[in-house]
Amino acid sequence: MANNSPARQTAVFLVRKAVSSVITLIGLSMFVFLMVKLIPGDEARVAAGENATPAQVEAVRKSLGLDQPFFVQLLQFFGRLLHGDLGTSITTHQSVLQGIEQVMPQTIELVVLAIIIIISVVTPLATLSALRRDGATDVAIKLFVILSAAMPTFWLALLLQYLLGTQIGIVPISGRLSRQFNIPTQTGAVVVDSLLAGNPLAAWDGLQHLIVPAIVLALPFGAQLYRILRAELIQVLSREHLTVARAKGVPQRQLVWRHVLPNSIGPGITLVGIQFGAMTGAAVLVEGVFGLVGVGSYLTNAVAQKDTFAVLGGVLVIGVLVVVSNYVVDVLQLIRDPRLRAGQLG
Amino acid sequence: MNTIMTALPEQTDTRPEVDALLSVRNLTIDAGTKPDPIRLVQDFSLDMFPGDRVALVGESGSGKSVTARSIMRLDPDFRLSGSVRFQGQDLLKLSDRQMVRVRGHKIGMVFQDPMGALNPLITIGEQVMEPLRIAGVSRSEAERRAKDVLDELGVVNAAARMKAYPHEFSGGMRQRVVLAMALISNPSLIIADEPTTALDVRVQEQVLTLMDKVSKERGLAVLLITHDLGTVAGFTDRVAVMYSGRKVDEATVDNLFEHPAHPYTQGLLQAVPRIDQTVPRLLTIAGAPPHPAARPAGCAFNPRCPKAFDLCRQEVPELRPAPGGGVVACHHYPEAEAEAEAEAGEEQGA
Amino acid sequence: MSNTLTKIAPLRRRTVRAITGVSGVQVIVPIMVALLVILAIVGPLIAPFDAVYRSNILDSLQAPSAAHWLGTDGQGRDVFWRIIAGAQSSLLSSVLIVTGFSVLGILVATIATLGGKRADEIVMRIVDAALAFPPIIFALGVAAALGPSLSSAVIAMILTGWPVTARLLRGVMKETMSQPFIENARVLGVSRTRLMLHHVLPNSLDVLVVKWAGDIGNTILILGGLSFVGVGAQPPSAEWGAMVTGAKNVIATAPWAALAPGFAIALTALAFGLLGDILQVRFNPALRRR
Amino acid sequence: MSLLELRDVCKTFHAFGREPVKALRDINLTVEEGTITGLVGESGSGKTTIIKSIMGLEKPTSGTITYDGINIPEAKGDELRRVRREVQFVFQDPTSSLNPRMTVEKLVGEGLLVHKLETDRSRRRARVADLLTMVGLSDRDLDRHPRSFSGGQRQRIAIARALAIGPKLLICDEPVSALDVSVQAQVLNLLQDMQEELGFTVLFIAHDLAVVRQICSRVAVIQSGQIVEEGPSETVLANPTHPYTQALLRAVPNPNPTVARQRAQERLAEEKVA
Repeated sequence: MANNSPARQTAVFLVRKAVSSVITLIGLSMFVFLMVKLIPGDEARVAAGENATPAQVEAVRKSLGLDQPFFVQLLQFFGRLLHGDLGTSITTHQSVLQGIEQVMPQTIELVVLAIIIIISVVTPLATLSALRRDGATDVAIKLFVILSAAMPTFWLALLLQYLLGTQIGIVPISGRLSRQFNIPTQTGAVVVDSLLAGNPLAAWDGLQHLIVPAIVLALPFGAQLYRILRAELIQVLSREHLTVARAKGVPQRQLVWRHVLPNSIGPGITLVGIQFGAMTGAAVLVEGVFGLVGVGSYLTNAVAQKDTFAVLGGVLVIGVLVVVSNYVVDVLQLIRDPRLRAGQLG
Repeated sequence: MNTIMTALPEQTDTRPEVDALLSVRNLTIDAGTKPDPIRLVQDFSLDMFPGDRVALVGESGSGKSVTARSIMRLDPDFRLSGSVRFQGQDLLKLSDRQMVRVRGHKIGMVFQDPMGALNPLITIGEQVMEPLRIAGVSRSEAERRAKDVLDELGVVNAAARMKAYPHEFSGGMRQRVVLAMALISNPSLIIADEPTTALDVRVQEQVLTLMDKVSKERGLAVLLITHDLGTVAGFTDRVAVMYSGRKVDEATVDNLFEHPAHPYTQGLLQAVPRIDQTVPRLLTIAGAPPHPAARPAGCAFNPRCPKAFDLCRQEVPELRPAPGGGVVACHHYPEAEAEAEAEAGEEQGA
Repeated sequence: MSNTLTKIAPLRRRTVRAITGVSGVQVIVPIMVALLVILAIVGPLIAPFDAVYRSNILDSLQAPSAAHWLGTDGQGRDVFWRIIAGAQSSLLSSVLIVTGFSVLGILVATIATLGGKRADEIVMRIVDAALAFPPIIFALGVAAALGPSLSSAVIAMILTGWPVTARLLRGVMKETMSQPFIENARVLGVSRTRLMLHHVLPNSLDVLVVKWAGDIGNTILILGGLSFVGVGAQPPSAEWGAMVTGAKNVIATAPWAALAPGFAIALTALAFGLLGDILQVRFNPALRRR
Repeated sequence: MSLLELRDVCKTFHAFGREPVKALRDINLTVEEGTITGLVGESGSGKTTIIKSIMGLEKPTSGTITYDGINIPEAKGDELRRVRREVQFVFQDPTSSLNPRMTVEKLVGEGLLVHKLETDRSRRRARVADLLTMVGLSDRDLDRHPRSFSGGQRQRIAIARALAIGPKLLICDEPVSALDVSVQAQVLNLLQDMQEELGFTVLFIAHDLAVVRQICSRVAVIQSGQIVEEGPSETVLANPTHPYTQALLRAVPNPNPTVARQRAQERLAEEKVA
C-alpha cells in the first residue's frame, strides 16, 4: 500500500510532467532549428548580415559548423543551446540571449499586471453570468465580452492612446516612467525596481504608465478566460454535489465560495498558464504603440532589421517561458485537487 | 388536456391532519418557459406523520424524484404550486433565506449517486460538519458530533477518516457519509432519493439496514424514493405509486403487494422477475411510459393498460378509496363500487 | 436521470431565446456575415483602382465628406474604397488560413486516434511543442525566415493554427472512440476505414463547425496584428491591418484614416464571433449527444 | 458440446507507479451450445474484463478463450472474421451503443453489408424490415434515428442489429439494467423467444440474480476475478454452497413484505451483535 501513498503519487506526477516538459522543450528547439534550415537562401549569409563580404560569410559558415552534415549540425545546435548560446545579433553584435534578458523583465511586468487585471475582473463577471444564466445580466456581460474580444489589439492601443493621452490626458501614454524619477535597475521591472529603491511615488508613476497597455493587452485574453470560466461554472453548478450541499442547508454565498468556485477554476488556471506565453507574444502589438521597451519591441525591431537569429532566439525564449509556465500550472492543479495528488486523474 | 381537476384525495389515515409532519397538497410542478411549459407533476398529495416510513415508487419520468426535490425546493427553475406543509409551515411560502434553514436542519436528504454527491476537493470531515458550522456550532463541538454520527453509521476509525477525501472512500462508505451529512443536525424527516440504486446488491443491503436502524432508533420519518419494489417491501409501511406525473395508487405495503389496486401496480408486480419464484414466462406491460411533454389524453396509463375502456381515454381518473384500503386513480374503481367492494372485503375479513 | 433530461430540454430553448430576444441577433448576424463574404468576393472588382492605389498628395488627409465618405489617408487615397478593396485580402486570407489549419488538424488528430498508443504519444508531444509558440511570435519567426509578405503571414498562421484544432479534435475523437457504439461496430467486424468514416468522424467533427466561425474572427484580428508589426501585408496593399499601420503616425491629425479600417476589422471579427456563439448554441455537441 | 470455453484465463493490469491489479485469476468457464448461461458478479468482479477479452479488445495475460476451436486472443484473418460474424454482443446501454448518426436501416444492416451477406441495397432493406418485425418494431421505423425511440425500443434495435448476421453466440452485457422496470420484462421475453426460435447460444452477464434465475439454465458466480460457484441455475440459486453466493442471495430484496420484514429484523439483530 505504501507504494500508492499520496507522496509517492505526487512525486510520480511531478516527474512525469517534468519529463514531458523536457521532451516538449527538445521538440521546441527542433522546430526552431528546422525553421533556420527552411530559410530560403544561404544561412551563413543571413547570419553574417546582408552587407558581409564573401570572406566574412565563409568565416561564419565555419564558425557555425554549417559545412558539417545535417545531424552534426543538429547536435552542435543543441550543444550551443545548452550553453545558452542563441547566436549573435547582426545589428547590435550583442549576444541574443543577453539582449532578450535585458528586455524580458519589463514585458513580464506588463503581462503580470494584465493577468492580475484579467483574474480580478473576469472571475466576478463569469460567476455573475453563470448564476444568472440567460438573464439580462448574463446577456449584457456576454455582449460586453464579445465586443471587447472583437477589437483588434493594436488598433485599440492606438485609439486609447489617442483618446486618453492626446484628447483627455488623464494618464501618461508613452514610456515607462516620468522623467523626474531616476530608479536604479535591479530586476529590470520598473515598478518592482521603484519599490526596491524605496520610492513608492515612482512605483505609482510606473504603474500609471503600464495600466492602459495592460488593459488593452488584457481584453481579448480576458474574453477567453470569461468563456471558459462561465462554461465550467455552469457545468459545476449542475453537479450533484451542489444539490447535496444545498440540501444540507448551505447558503448561496458559501455555496459559491466553497463549492462552486474552487471546483470551477481548474480549466481557467490551465488557460491562464497558456495565456502567459500568448500575452508575451501579443505584447508585440502593444509595446511599440505605447513606447515601452520589451520583448515585443525587441522582436519588432529585429524583424524590421531582418535580424533572423535575434527573432528566432526570441521565439525560443518565449517558448521556454510557456513550457515553464505550463509546468507551474500543473503544480498549481496538484495543490488544488486531492485526486491528482492520489494519482487518480490526469 | 387536464379538464378534470383532481379533488383532494380522501384521507386513508385516521390521524388528524394537524399532527402531520409533512403534508403535501396538490403539488404541481412545471418546468420550461411560459408558452410551452412541461408539467412534470400534477396535483400530488401525501401525508407523513412522525416516524412514518413511506415509499414513493415509480419509473423514470414518473415525477417521483422531482417531487422529492421540490419538497426541498432544490430546483429553482421549477415552478411549484399547491402547498407543502412541514410541521405546520408551508415551505412553498418561505423566503429563500428561510428555506435554507429548513434544508439539512429539519429535513435531511440522501441522494442516488454517492460518487457525485460529495465535493471532491473538500475532506469528508469538513463536509459532514458543514451543516453544524453554518448553524454556528463551534469547530470542536462540530468535530465531536461529526465523529459520533460517523461512528453511529459504522464508519470505522471515524476520527482519522474525517481527514480523508471522498475519492479515498468506496461507494458504500460514501453513501454513509452522505447519510451522516443528512443526520448530523437531527432532522425529523429524511428524504432518500434512490439511495441504493447505484450500489451493489450487498452494499445496498448494508445501507438499507443502516437507514432502517438509524431511523428506528431516532424515530425518524423516512420518505424513500425508488423504482425498486423489492427494497420497498421490507423497509416501509406505506407505498405511493406514481405514474407519469401523478400519484395513481397508495396503500399499506402489505395491501399493495397482496392486492394491488391499480392495473399499473398489478402489471409492475408481475413484470419484475422475483428471486423467490420463477414463472414460465414473465407477464409484461406493453409499450413504454410517455414523455412528460407528450402524455396521452385521459389516464396516462391507458395505452398500456389491458383493461382500458373508453372513459380511460377521455378522462383523467380521480383518486378514490380502493377496495383494500388506500386510494387508487382508476376508472375501474368508481366510488360506489369501490365502497361496496370495501364493505364486502370487510365482511369477508370478519 | 429522467428529470435531468426534462430539465435540459426547456433550458436549451431558453438559451436560444435569450440570445435572439436581445436584438434579433440570430437574424442579423448571418446577414452581416453573408454581406461580408459577398464584399470579399466582389470588393476589388467594384472599387475604382485609382481611388484605392493612386497617391494624390494634394488630396491627402481629407476629412470625411460627400466625395470621400471616410476621408482620405496620408497619400490622398480614398479610405472607404480602400476598405472595400481590402476586404478580400483580409477575409479570404482568414478563410484560407482556417480551412488550411482545420484540414491539417483533422489529419493529425486522425493519425493520433488511429495510430495506437505510441503514435498518439509522439503526435501529442509534437502538438505540445508547437502549442508552446504563441501564434504571433511563431508567425514573426516564420515571416522572418520567409520574408515579410501576406502569403508568409498566411503560411505562418496555418502553421500555428493546426495544433489547437488537432488537440481539440483528438480529445473529442478519443471520447467518441470510448463510446460503446464504437465497440459495437468493432465487434461487428467493421474495417478501420469504415469505422473512421462512418462512426468516429461524423460524431466528432461538429465540434469544428462550432469552432470555425470563431476562428475566422480571431484570425482576422491576428492577421491585422501581423500587418501592423510589419510581417504581413506590405504597402500599398489595402489589407485592413496594413491600412491602420499606414495611418498610425497621422492619428492625431487624421484619426479617420486609422479608425475606419480598424473598425472594419472589429465589425468583421464581431460578426464571425457572434456567428460562432449562435452555432455553439445550435450545435453544442455535448448537449446534443445525450 | 461447448461453444465458448475460457481456460485458466488471467489478466493483470499494470499502471505506472501503482500496484498491479489482478482483474482475472484462473477463470474457467464453459458455455454449452444452445443454452443461456448466466455470469453473475458485482461491479469490479471482473465481468467487464471477461467481456472485453471475448470481444478480442483486451488480451488476457495467460490462458485461452476458445470459440468453436478458435483461440480469440490470437485470431487473425479468416478466423477473426468468423468470430466477428458468429459472436455478437448486446450492450447495457442501448443509447450509447447505437451510433446516433445512423438510421435504423443502416444500423441493423451494417453487419449484412460488412460481412457481404447482402450487398444489394434494396434487398438489404427488405431483410432489415423483416428483422425489425421480428423484434417487435415495424418497417416504418427504417429511416428513423435511434434518439427518436424509447429505451426499450432501442434495445430491440440493438438485438436486431446483433441477430442480423445470424450469430451462433450472443453475449448480453446487462441488457436490461438500463431500462425502465416496466419495460425490462419485454426485452427479457424477446431474448428468450429469439433464443428458442433461432437456437443460438447466450452468455448473459448480469448483477440481478432474479433476472438470471428467470432466464438462465446455468449460472457462474464471479467474485474478485475468480469463479466461486458454477452449475445449473436452479441448484445454485436454490442451494448455494459458496458463502459469497449465499451472501449475494441473502442481499437480494424480497418483494414479499412478510418475508422482507423478517429479513430486516434478522439483519438489525446481526448488526447489533456485530
